[in-house]
Amino acid sequence: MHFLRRLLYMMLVIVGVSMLMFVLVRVIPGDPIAKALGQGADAASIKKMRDQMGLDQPIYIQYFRYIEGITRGQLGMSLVEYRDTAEIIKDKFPATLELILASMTLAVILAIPLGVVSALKRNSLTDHFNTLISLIGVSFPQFWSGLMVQLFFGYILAFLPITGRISGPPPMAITQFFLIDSLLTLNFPAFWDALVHLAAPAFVLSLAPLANITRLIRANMIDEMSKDYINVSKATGMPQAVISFKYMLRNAFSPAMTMIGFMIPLQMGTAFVVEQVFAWPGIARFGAEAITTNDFNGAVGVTLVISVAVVVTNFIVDELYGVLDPRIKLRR
Amino acid sequence: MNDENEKIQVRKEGITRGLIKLSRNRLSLIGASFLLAAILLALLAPWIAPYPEDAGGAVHFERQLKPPSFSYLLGTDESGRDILSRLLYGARISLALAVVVLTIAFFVGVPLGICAGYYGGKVDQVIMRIADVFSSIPAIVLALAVSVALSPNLINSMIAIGFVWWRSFCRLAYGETLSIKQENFILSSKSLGASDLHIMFREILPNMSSTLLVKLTLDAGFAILVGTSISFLGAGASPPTAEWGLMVAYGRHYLPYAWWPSLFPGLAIFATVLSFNLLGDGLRDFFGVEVE
Amino acid sequence: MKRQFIWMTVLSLMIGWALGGSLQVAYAQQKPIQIRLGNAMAVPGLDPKDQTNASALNVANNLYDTLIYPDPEKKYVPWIAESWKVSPDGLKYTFRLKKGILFHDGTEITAEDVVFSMDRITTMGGNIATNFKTIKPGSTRARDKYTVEFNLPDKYPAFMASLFLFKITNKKLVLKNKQPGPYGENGDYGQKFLQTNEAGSGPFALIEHKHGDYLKGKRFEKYSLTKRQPNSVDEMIYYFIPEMVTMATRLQKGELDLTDTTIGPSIIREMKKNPNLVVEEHIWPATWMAVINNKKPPLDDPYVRRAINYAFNKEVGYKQILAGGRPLQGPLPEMLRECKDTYVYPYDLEKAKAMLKQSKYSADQLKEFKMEFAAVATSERFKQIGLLFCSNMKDIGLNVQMRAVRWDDICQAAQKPETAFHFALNANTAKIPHSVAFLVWFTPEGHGVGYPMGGIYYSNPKVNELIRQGNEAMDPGKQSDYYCQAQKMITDDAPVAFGFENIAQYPYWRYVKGFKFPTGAQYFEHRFDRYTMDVNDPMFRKNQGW
Amino acid sequence: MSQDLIVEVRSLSVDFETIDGALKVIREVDFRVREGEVVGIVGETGCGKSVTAKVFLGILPTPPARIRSGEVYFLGRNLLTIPPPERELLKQKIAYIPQDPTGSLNPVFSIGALMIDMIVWRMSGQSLGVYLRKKRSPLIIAQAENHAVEVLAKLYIPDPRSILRKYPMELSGGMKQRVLLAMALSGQPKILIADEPTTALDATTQKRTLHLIREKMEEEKLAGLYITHNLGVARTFCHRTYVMYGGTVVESGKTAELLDTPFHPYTKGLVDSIPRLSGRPFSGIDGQIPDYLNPPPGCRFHPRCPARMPVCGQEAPSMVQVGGERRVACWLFREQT
Repeated sequence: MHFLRRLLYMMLVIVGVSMLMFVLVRVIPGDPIAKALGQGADAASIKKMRDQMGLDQPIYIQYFRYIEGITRGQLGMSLVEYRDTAEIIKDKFPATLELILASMTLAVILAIPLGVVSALKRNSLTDHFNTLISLIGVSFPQFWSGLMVQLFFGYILAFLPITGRISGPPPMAITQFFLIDSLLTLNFPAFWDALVHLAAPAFVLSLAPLANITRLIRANMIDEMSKDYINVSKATGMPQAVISFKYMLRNAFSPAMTMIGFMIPLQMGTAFVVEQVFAWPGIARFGAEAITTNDFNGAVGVTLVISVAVVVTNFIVDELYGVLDPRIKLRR
Repeated sequence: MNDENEKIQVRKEGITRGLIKLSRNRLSLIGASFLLAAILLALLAPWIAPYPEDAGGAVHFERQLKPPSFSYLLGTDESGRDILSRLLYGARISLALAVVVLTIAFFVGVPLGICAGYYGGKVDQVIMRIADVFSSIPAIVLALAVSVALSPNLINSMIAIGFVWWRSFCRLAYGETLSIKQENFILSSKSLGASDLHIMFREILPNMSSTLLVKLTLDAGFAILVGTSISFLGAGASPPTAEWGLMVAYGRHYLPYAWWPSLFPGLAIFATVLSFNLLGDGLRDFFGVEVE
Repeated sequence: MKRQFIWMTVLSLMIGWALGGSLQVAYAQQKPIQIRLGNAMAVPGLDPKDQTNASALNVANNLYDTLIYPDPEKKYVPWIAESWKVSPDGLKYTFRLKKGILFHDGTEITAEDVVFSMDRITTMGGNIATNFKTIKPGSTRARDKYTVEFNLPDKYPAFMASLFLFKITNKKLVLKNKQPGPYGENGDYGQKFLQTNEAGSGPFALIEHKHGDYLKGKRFEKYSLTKRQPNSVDEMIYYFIPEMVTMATRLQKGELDLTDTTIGPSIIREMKKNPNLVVEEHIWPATWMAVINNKKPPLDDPYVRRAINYAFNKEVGYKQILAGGRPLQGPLPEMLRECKDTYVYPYDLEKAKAMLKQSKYSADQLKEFKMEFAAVATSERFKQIGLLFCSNMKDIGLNVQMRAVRWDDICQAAQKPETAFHFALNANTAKIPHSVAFLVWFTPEGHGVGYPMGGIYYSNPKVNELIRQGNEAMDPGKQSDYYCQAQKMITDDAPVAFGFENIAQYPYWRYVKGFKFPTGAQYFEHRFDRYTMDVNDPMFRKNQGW
Repeated sequence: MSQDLIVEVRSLSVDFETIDGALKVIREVDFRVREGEVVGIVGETGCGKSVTAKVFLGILPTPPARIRSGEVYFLGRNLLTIPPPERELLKQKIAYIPQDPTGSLNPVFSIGALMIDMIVWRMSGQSLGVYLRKKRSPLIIAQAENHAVEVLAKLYIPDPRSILRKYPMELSGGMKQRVLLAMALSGQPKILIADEPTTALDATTQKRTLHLIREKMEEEKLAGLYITHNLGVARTFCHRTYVMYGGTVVESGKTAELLDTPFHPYTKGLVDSIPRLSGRPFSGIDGQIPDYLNPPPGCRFHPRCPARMPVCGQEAPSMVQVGGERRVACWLFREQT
């Protein structure tokens, strides 16, 4: 029941998004069709094309046609790449997903020890240091930190590639995740290749979530410390390691789960800049181009996909939260 | 027992207590002072900038990409303009952006949030669902789309970001209202027949002021981040405006041979955002409020 | 039961891995000779009817082929066409095609295809069409399987030269893939198909195109127009790299073999130090000019326009922003210019102010005008020249604001005098080696074409007449005479702010052989069927992993 | 010190560091617990009972707390000075029942998980490595689970196996308290420290739980340290009792005597207020517990003391023996020595 309600509500939001974006891009000035037909296209053929794409009908008709198109798995022709936006997204989404997942994993892995340690060493120098770090982490303009990473690791130390996802031939496509595919096909050169390409953008992208998660975990850990159950487990002689990294962390981490959910939209947004800087062939880069070049189908398509991703992740995260923290399950 | 005749300690009260807390938090003091400095520099830019004309249309290709030196403390950019001067003028833009964005966001978001929280039911549903729609699109993406729709320029990008930002204030105000609504003094003044408007804006609003203040401080930084990002992507300020994001966008083309045109503007953004965060963090502890 | 499952999975996994491994090995064994070219601009679409930017032209030249081929001495030589003749009145061009020239799908090129290609261009429009404006759809005929005849309504001396842009397209293939569209039984004329596919007969066949990322083509084995030399290129890869620096770094790292001309002088200077890199420098036959919308006040006043020409500091432009070059003498690049003594506006603020005094607008009035200078947002050099121009204008009290605009928007705006920008920077490259290609923009014929130059809207009856006479004149000497006078007149009216020609710098690795700088028909320098690689050069082995 | 002593605390002083300065919470507290003896600590809430216990258990968060002076001996070893591993080992001989059972069980783990962790840890002799290895072996886990079941069964918990699968918030308060007791007793403790174990429970459960605790302590021959503000409970439960006020021990002695003939004015006050205990305790004495930031000079009770004397405000009285077990810190009883 609860599940169904959530699902319904998800649909609602997504429809809302599609409407919002649809209206937004359709009011963009300038005639995209003239561009699509190429310069010097005569008025007649432009008119024809407009009719063909139904741009002269009232906006709500256009909207319904668009939705109907979606049901057929079409998102309309992109004026940037001259093919159906759905195809483009199919091609480019894995790249973005790989990037974001990598960054989030990196963030979580680093955040847990940082958070726990700075909570245990509360008000110590380490702690202040960590707080500062976490504040710094969220203060970087990622397009700039991206450039600086390129400058330092790409040019000065010259051991990371500057841009792109891979320089050699890509591995045989199975999951579309280069790291995984290359491993499955024992294609280790490609794996290394993909890895070094992934490293810099993933790192840049992970800074903000790393900071936020560390911060949250620290705060929660400190709350947990004052809980009676800590006293009891201490009194029963349980070792500090188990207490802080198992008992407290489990309590402290489940709220962080939701935080991670909230981070996803931010990450998707940040990817727009990061993929630009690192010429990462993902949907974010395409989306940025589509939006800034009046490619209305591309723009709506990408935004739609992204917001679906966002909503779904939040949904999953909530469910997971329930698993990690029985209190939630019981409350339902 | 010696400690009984130690010197009498006085219990600190209210503000003094807070101030001590705040002063203990050196970081936020640093942040605050940097911001103050930034604002001053921004205001005084025309008088203190070594080459004020460089912030405008002036170009001096004969001295393009000169590394930092005594005459050009932070070097010159691809058109031979003094980077320091442009940074100073850029500060005006970034701060203005923060102000504009937050004003829009505040005056749209907070009232909506309070209404939703106060009336509940249908109003709540409608407003908050809309807020959900907005918050399921990443801020940068939506802002980008809006500012392109309004035809890209500095002002439009500010408006666009504001248009995107209201949602988070709405959420915050909504949550706060829900909790404050339950307080006795609200119920009592309701029973005394105070008008809804009075309750919402004379009684509920003041009670979330500290939270909002913290939120404003923290978001100022992020607003600047989004703003510069949008300019970087080419949907914001257009040349020759001395906008920090734009400066980085142009400077990047001369890496690694000339690092200064992209390094310093980025540092400026970073420092500003950081100090907003430091200050906001301090205020958060000061008021003991939680703002996600 | 459970066990079986485990075994199954283990087994299948192993097979999968083995397969993958073997594939890897297979890949490692065959090593084609690649040429990897760095391009700044992405190719929007592959349709030969609108090769909208340098990259597109470049790619089209390798995927498609033309009736004739540019040649330094004879101007052009037979190619798909083996011979041709022009009717005495100069209105009918008849081409005889070679037999047995194949499209990539193996079908033979016939007159039908040529007719189809021309009709397609003239019907659909698109920026290539501007070179064949006068030809009516349907006026082109196939006399027999191998004979085509083009019928021009009036004389067009640049016709032959224009054919360099006329890419022969595979009729059957296109029509097989047509979609419903506005062109009657031709549907969409295969527009959708040709955006992402290729229907050509060029030396290279398309393998794949990842938009904004790379375009891969492999040598067309049955290509018969150039014979294949040892160590010639098997695979061409265009990488699209908008960031100049990234391009430079990838070249230096050996991830590219050569690049286009976008790398800035500052970086080229570094490259010249590297003995393994060659940097070719040529005066690029292009006219850098600030297009002026002659319809918008105060720019409708020749005195104002002259003033602008005097105030525009060209030297800074080509010396400090570009890699070098020379000021433009009139509307044509040196390479194609008939007369050598056209006037060059020197940088002279006094003269400029004097001119403004004579204009019909008072100084105060002039201050009032808020004018816009459109520079292509994606080009650093354009934006810098824009800034230079604006500050130059400030010096004589003209208020010009630079706007970084997308190329398409400039072209679109140019289509109407009201929308066309006051100024738009343009570097008009000689795609076809003929004056008319440049002069046409200064006649009503060029007005409102979706190209920056289309936004000039300058018209001077005398000029029109002279050009017409030039076109009519059959005798080359006479022709250039007329053109020359026209150029002088245009220069005097200053319908644009004349800029400069620049030095183009082509960096490439020492082992790349066969670069030939074309004369006027640009973008043929990267016809990769003429390129060979010095496979014994250690750098080659290193860069291509041999 | 004599052998039968299990616990001896000597002149313990604890401060709490706050931004206002040091709160002088515990001052010069002494007490001792003999084998098999149950000792009570009574006093108003906030008079430092729990803090004392926490110091003993070594679970007082430091900072903010700071131990200024004193020794805490358990089985003859000073817990404040011995190396941590040894302390941990000793701790296993201490059983602890907290005040609030609800907060004292980790909400996100099942009872089973918690108990098994604890049991396995006890098996693995202070070594994390051993612990983790053991945790991985299903055999050990099964053993531990069985042990857990026995322990629970000992406390008459119905269907222990199902309890192991339950999460804390699925259990009643009394049941939680029993589980905690079970966990506390699952080692071989020498002493049980109960910090107002029943205050959070309703009256009937209180009785049953108390009974249970009593029974178990006798079974296992445990010494006990029972902290409460409820004199009634203290009377029925403790052989000896310490009365604390404002972080200092003001009087001690055999519970019965002490309650029948209280010497210290404060104790008197407490005893007087027993009838009116229900609801708001200690309404017998007006005024409230001292501000630890600037505690009253001299005797900390003197501001509220009916029998106040000038000297009380100047110097703090020291503990004096008044016959047998009785000791009291008050100027009224100076001459009796």
